[in-house]
Amino acid sequence: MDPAMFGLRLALVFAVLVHFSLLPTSYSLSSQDLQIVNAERRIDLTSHITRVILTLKVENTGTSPASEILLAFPPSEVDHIALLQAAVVVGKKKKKSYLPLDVKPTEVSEAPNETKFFSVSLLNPLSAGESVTLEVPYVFTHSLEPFPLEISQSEPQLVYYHDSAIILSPYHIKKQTTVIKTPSAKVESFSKVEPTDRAGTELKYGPYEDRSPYSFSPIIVHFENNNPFAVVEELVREVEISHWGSLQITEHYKLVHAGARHKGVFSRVEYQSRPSLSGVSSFKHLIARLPPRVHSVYYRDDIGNISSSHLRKDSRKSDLEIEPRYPLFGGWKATFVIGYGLPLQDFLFESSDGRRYLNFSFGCPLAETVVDKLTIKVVLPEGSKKPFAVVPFPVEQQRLETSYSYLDVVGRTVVVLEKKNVVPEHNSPFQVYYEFNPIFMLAEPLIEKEGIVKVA
Amino acid sequence: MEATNGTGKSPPTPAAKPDLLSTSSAFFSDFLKTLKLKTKQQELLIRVAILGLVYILAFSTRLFSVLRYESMIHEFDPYFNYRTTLFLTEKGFYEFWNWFDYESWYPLGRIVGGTLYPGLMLTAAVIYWSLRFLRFAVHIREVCVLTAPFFASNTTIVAYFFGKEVWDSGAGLVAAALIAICPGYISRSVAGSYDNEGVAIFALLLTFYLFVKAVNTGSLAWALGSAFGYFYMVSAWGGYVFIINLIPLYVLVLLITGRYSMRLYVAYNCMYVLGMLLAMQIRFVGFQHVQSGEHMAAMGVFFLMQVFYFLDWVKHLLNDSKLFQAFLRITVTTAVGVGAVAMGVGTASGYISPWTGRFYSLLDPTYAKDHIPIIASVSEHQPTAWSSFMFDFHILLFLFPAGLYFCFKRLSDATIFIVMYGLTSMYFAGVMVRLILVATPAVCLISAIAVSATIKNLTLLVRAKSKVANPGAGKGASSAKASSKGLPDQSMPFQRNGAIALLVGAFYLLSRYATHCTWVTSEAYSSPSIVLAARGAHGQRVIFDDYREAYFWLRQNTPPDAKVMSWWDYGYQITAMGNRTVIVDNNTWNNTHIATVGMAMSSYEDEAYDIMRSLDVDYVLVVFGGVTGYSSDDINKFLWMVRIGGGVFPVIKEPDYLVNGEYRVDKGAAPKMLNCLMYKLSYYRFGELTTEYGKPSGYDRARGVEIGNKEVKLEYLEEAFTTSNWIVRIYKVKPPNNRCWSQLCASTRLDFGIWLHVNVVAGSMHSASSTLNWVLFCASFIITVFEQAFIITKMPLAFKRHRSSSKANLCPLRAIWKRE
Amino acid sequence: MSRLPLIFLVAVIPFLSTLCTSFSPEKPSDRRILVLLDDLALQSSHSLFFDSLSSRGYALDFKLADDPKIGLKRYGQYLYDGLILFAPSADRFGGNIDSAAIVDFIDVGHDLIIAADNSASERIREIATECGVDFDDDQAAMVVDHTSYAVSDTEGDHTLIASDDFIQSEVLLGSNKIEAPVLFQGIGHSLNPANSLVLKVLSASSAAYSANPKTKLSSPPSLTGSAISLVSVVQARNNARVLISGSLSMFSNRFFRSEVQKAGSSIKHAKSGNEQFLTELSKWVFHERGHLKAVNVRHNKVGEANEPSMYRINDDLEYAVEIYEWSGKSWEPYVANDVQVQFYMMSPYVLKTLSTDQKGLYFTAFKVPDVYGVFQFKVEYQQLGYTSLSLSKQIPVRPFRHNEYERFLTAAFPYYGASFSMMAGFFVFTFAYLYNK
Amino acid sequence: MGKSSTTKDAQALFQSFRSAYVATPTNLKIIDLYVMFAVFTALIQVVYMAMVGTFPFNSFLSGVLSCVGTAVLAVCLRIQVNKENKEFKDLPPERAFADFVLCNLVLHLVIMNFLG
Repeated sequence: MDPAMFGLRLALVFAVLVHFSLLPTSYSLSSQDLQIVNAERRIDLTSHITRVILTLKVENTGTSPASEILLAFPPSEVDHIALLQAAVVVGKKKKKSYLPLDVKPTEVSEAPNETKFFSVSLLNPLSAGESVTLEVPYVFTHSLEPFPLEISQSEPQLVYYHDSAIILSPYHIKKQTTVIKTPSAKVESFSKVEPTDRAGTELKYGPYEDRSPYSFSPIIVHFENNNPFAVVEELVREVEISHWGSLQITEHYKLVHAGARHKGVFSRVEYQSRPSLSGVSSFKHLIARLPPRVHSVYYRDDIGNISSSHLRKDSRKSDLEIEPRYPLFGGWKATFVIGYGLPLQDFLFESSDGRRYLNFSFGCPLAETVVDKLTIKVVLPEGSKKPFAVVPFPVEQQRLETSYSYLDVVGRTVVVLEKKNVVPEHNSPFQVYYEFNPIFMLAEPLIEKEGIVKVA
Repeated sequence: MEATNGTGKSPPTPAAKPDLLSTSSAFFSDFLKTLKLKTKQQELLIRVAILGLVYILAFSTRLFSVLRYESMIHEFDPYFNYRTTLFLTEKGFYEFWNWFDYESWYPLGRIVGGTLYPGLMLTAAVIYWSLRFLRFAVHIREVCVLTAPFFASNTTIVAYFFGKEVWDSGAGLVAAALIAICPGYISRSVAGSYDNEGVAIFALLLTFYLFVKAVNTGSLAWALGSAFGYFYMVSAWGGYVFIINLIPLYVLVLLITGRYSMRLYVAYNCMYVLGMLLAMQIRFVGFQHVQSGEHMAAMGVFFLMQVFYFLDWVKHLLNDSKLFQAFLRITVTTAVGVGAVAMGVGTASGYISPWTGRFYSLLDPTYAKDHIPIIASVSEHQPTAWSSFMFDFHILLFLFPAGLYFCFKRLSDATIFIVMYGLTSMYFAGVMVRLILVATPAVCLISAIAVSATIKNLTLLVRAKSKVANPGAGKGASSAKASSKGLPDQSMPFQRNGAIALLVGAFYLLSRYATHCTWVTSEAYSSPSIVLAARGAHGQRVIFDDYREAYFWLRQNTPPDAKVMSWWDYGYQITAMGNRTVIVDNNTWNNTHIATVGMAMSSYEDEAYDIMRSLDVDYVLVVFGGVTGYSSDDINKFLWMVRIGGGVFPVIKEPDYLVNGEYRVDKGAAPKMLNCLMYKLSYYRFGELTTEYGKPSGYDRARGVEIGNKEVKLEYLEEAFTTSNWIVRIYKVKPPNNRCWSQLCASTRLDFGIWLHVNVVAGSMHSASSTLNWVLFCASFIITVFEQAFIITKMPLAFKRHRSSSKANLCPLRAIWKRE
Repeated sequence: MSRLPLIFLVAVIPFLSTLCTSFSPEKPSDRRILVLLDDLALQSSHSLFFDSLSSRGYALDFKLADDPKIGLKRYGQYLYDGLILFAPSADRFGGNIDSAAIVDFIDVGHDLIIAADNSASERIREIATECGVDFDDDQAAMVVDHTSYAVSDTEGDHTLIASDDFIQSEVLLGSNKIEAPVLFQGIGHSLNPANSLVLKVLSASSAAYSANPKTKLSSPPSLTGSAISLVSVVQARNNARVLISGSLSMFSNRFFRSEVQKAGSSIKHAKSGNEQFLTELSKWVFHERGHLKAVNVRHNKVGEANEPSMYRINDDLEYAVEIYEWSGKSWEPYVANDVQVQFYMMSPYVLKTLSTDQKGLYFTAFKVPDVYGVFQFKVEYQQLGYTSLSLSKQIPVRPFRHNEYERFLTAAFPYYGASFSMMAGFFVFTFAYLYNK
Repeated sequence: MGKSSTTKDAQALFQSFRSAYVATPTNLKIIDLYVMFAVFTALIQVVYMAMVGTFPFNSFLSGVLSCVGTAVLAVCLRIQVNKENKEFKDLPPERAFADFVLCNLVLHLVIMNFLG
């Protein structure tokens, strides 16, 4: 078994998935004569993850058919984009359906102020005069900036949201509106770009008519957001496959409250006596959504078991409610480990070509958390060959390692996947294929015996 | 006869545990029926089987704490041991050997490598590495947790051989069974109490066994073995001093009683010389074998032996008494003269440091009280209460004298040794509670002798067919009589029934013992004082995990170089779990430093502030039980801070904190008490809290009073964190006032500089080699030997509280129980 | 591309955060200053002083003291770097400003100029007290001086004082000497003796006293002689600077312009010293002068480049630090010969004066003492008028390792010999014993 | 008088010693020689220490202890192989010697470690 060979394979496989993220195609805009008839943007600021749904009605005013549509983002936003999808809407009101489209970052020559672009390639080119409706959902992380930066225990948490009232686009936009939804009606201030109006928890910018390409008018919304800003700075998930019927998962968390930093004293009296007023932006427990039929769950950290956690199981999912040792205020950290076992047959399958493959969800089980750096290590049973992973979206890095566990001789192959900036939307299944010879299953007991002999 | 032995032996084990009875008897019948073995082999098989069972039992009975709580390290000192072990396994031996730990005793630091007994850590590390080599992916913590039980099991094996050596294999088996579950031993060897004693007792017994073996056989090999045993003991525990004094004493006694023999000469000299040499390889012990007074006895006896042998030889050479007399006259006079001179010079020039405080405090319990404050607080609990003897030994306490009687009846070098071991260790156990541990093996062995002898005789009686007294019978009868009063002798039928009755009685007693042990183990000795368990209002089990909550908060949310000031009990835990620098910890080598902290805690806030500034303290941690009724908190320990502080800084006077001799925190408390730092930190904003229904706000459940000062204002500190049950409270030391530099502060800081400078010098003496250095070493050594920190602080109040808090229905106090 | 009209705005930084950039370690001198006045007339009557400030590039923001909309900070960010309090009589401020807010303003490192006069309100006195100076409690009292008053035809009660008793410090008052005496009319204050951070810049003559000039002097005045300070400055630990003057009018154009003749002296100066005095002082207060910074502190073993995590006793080490002074525009090397470093563990074990290369670099080398423990490199540099530098860097010092003690001492050779001979003897003996049969 | 008597005794003693000692078997004599050598070396070192002081204390200790240890072990051997000692009849001299060698090895290894 030659790791280099694995490496090659992996590279090949991932090339398929990742190539676009690696080699962006570059071309000029001038050939395009598209315009956006109607654009509607709904920005949801209720949690600390910003979710945007952009609906575009694009019309080809030019002569040549267009097969790609460009989406533009200011450079400051681009690095915060965790996920960007696109779908074309077919059918009318009643039987509306979405066909997913392929999105990839592109370079555009003479783009002003180094605007970043993504190009959506349509299923079938948009011929002259036709129009199509796109729906582009995307997710920002770390786009809410706490202000003031430091708050005391009794203060609520205020945050800024920066954006442009006018959708940044390389095309002429005839009509557009932007709706911003805040968690509560408590909005300190928001910049006005007439027409602007505010109703309850909704801010409406627009409609604006006939804005030329690259129009941009910055806005700031300053509002109260006390939702837990739970950010996992680093998450390492170890999935260990044992063909003796169980899947052992170990997750190492580095959790931090990424909201406004806690300032001054922490008073337990206040915190206990008036929970509604003090420490509103702090959080003391999180929910981890674990697969059903989970067993032998544990929750501990470097100094031992953490006794405060509850597991609720039903047929579809099991909710693990974990409480860090102390409530997390702005800037406070907590590291811990969650481990659990799962029945193997739910996740390990045999593909048509006789290969085994693991089918497991990618993202972080904690609800509404951002993971800055996610590392998944799939520890394959000893003696498994030719592993490769299939992930539905680009991942930064993938490599192979070897780890030793109970009674190993040659060690186990580990498929390592790394991804930055992961949001709950990434909780979709990924697969790891490998070849395995059942004879190896006997290895361990043999060694076991041998080991006993050695010990005795 | 052997077979009867077998039968004789198997019963006592039920003492160990009911299930053991059934299994062992099952074994027995099996072997009798199925495989046709010669009685000897049967007997051997049974013995091995029983031993195996005892081995397992000894291990499993110590796992209560793991089942009740989790596999975690207990108490205070074990955390230091755990931390060092971790360091050892990560950084390797040499790093460990030279480890200079600057996270404790800020700013003095501590040469860990040179101030600990590495035996325990090395043992654990070796186990760990070997498991790793076999690809068992265990965590070092598990190894540490299970080290003590593992060695307890080994101890039982040693006990068996020892008993066999001293008396017979039967006694050995009983001894093994007894020691496997004896509370006195379990108290220090439950899973998780990862402390030196865990392995030390094993080493102690091993050394003794090998020495006795050497004396009996007179072979160098066994003596060498015991030397190694001694080496291991020295590397593991300060209690080795007991060995190095007991063995010479034993030799001396033999000499006096005219039982001197060549075997003894060989055994002792070889053991002493090699043992001493090996022991000197332990940095912490170093040259003490030739310098500290505690080891002089051994050396003296060594020379005495030489003289004795020489005389003997000469006598043997010239078998003319007159000449020999003359020779004697000359040699003795010269020898005495030389010896005296040597001694004088030695002490004068300070090579032989005078006997150190703890040693006195052993001989004369009141010594420490008057002399060394820190020991004073340690040995505050001088004579052991009978209750705790009863608690730890149960029936062994009554079997012990009987055993002695048997020993005296059959005197031999071995029995003499065990007798002396028993008596001396009992005496020490009486002086210091913790030494019950040392006494336990002896007590078990001697009681085992009693048990096996009695039962043997009784069984003999029972099996005696006719009046024809077989050789054993006479002895049996008499001993039976001896062991069991009111047995109508000679009249056969009565005797027989009586014997049966007595047998039953004996088994009953032993089973009582077994149940008692199990109860004690599960109830008293299996709670890690880190996690506290209490009975909630509806009787359900409530867990207070506040310690770890606080330590983990420190670890995560304070700057890595933050210095934490707390009373020294928590030093080891803060460094191990909180991973932060502490001012003082449970290794109490520097009294001045501790006194400084004690002073800070017991002075007014502004004075305390200056001290804290001079020590660069960033956080102050106090333990407070007022909300939960957890009684061993800092307020209850506070008087000790005052005393120890006052011991060095006369500014602090105990009477200022008492109201006509009474210690109280309510309205009637002394004004200084109500405004000292400790009080303020413990009760800050506690006045606003209602702890019990029907009680006024600010009602302290640990002391059962309403606190005296509810408007606590803090000027120089601010609350940084308080755990969910308020057990641990952490305060941040504020930076000095921005717009005012008070001259006052400056000046006081200055003279604190001086105060502390003194003790820096003291500390630095550690490194410089000088006589003071040795005295210091001894001091630190003394303390670390029998100290085990918290005893100091918990004693009297904790005891009082124990009752009061049972009202507050909390069982964590068992943890304190254990210490008493 | 160029043909299509390009209305592209860069994503602007929010307006608030522009306001929030308080004084940066890079450019210590303040930029935005809030001026609180009793009435806006002062703006013109004291225009000379204000103009000198704005000409030096300060953005002055004039507000009435009781303007309800004023505020020092918003959302925890300070809107101003400096505050000039020319509102002696204001007994309450508008907006969220109160004395506590102003004290906090100082405590986060911002600067303050307070001018009081005989109508000084409680607030003003309170703030002054917080800064360690106490104005005369007697509301009506003024500083009266019958010897060194300013000769004038209008006023006869000798409350207009011409003082030239300056503090001797170029850092505070600039290099060129102030010739003309400074005119002062207002209340005096005394310094809190416990506070060593406050300095008397302009003090009254020994004949001065503080009392109500209108009434007859009944009881001996509480403040007399040179104990009276007319103008004082405070430099807080965090180097926030405060100027406290008992007279608002000394900032006024009238005093700036007026000619002055000190009683008893024949010289008649065409122009009072006020302008120079106050301008220079304001330069100091707003960190145009005397602001030091210490950068890249480093230490290492002699002969090694990088900084060790721990030293061993008796190591030789080098310590270096760079110190620069802010000239108002740029950082200039600071040159002095009295910068000292301590190697400190509860008391200094080593105390050395750093030698400098005149280019801002200060360095020295010394031997670690024969004591292990956690030491600190401490530089505590306090110079009159300069910002105080206090750097401390923690470094543990360990004892020898087991293999660092010297081996094979000649003194011990006999012992070696003995033990080796023993081993030799052992072998010899073995042979002899086995083969003698 | 007393003095003279003591000297006389001493001489007498010495004589009888000589006479008695001749009888001892050679292997014991070898051992005695060995012991003498060890003790003598030890004494020299003590004297030296008295002169130059105890500075390398560990070296001094190891030096002296190696001698003492050797001597003691030799004496032990002597006891064990001595035919006249009834206690050790059941202990074969080969075994005794093996033990002796073992102990010496340990001794010298430790000394080696302790010397530096």
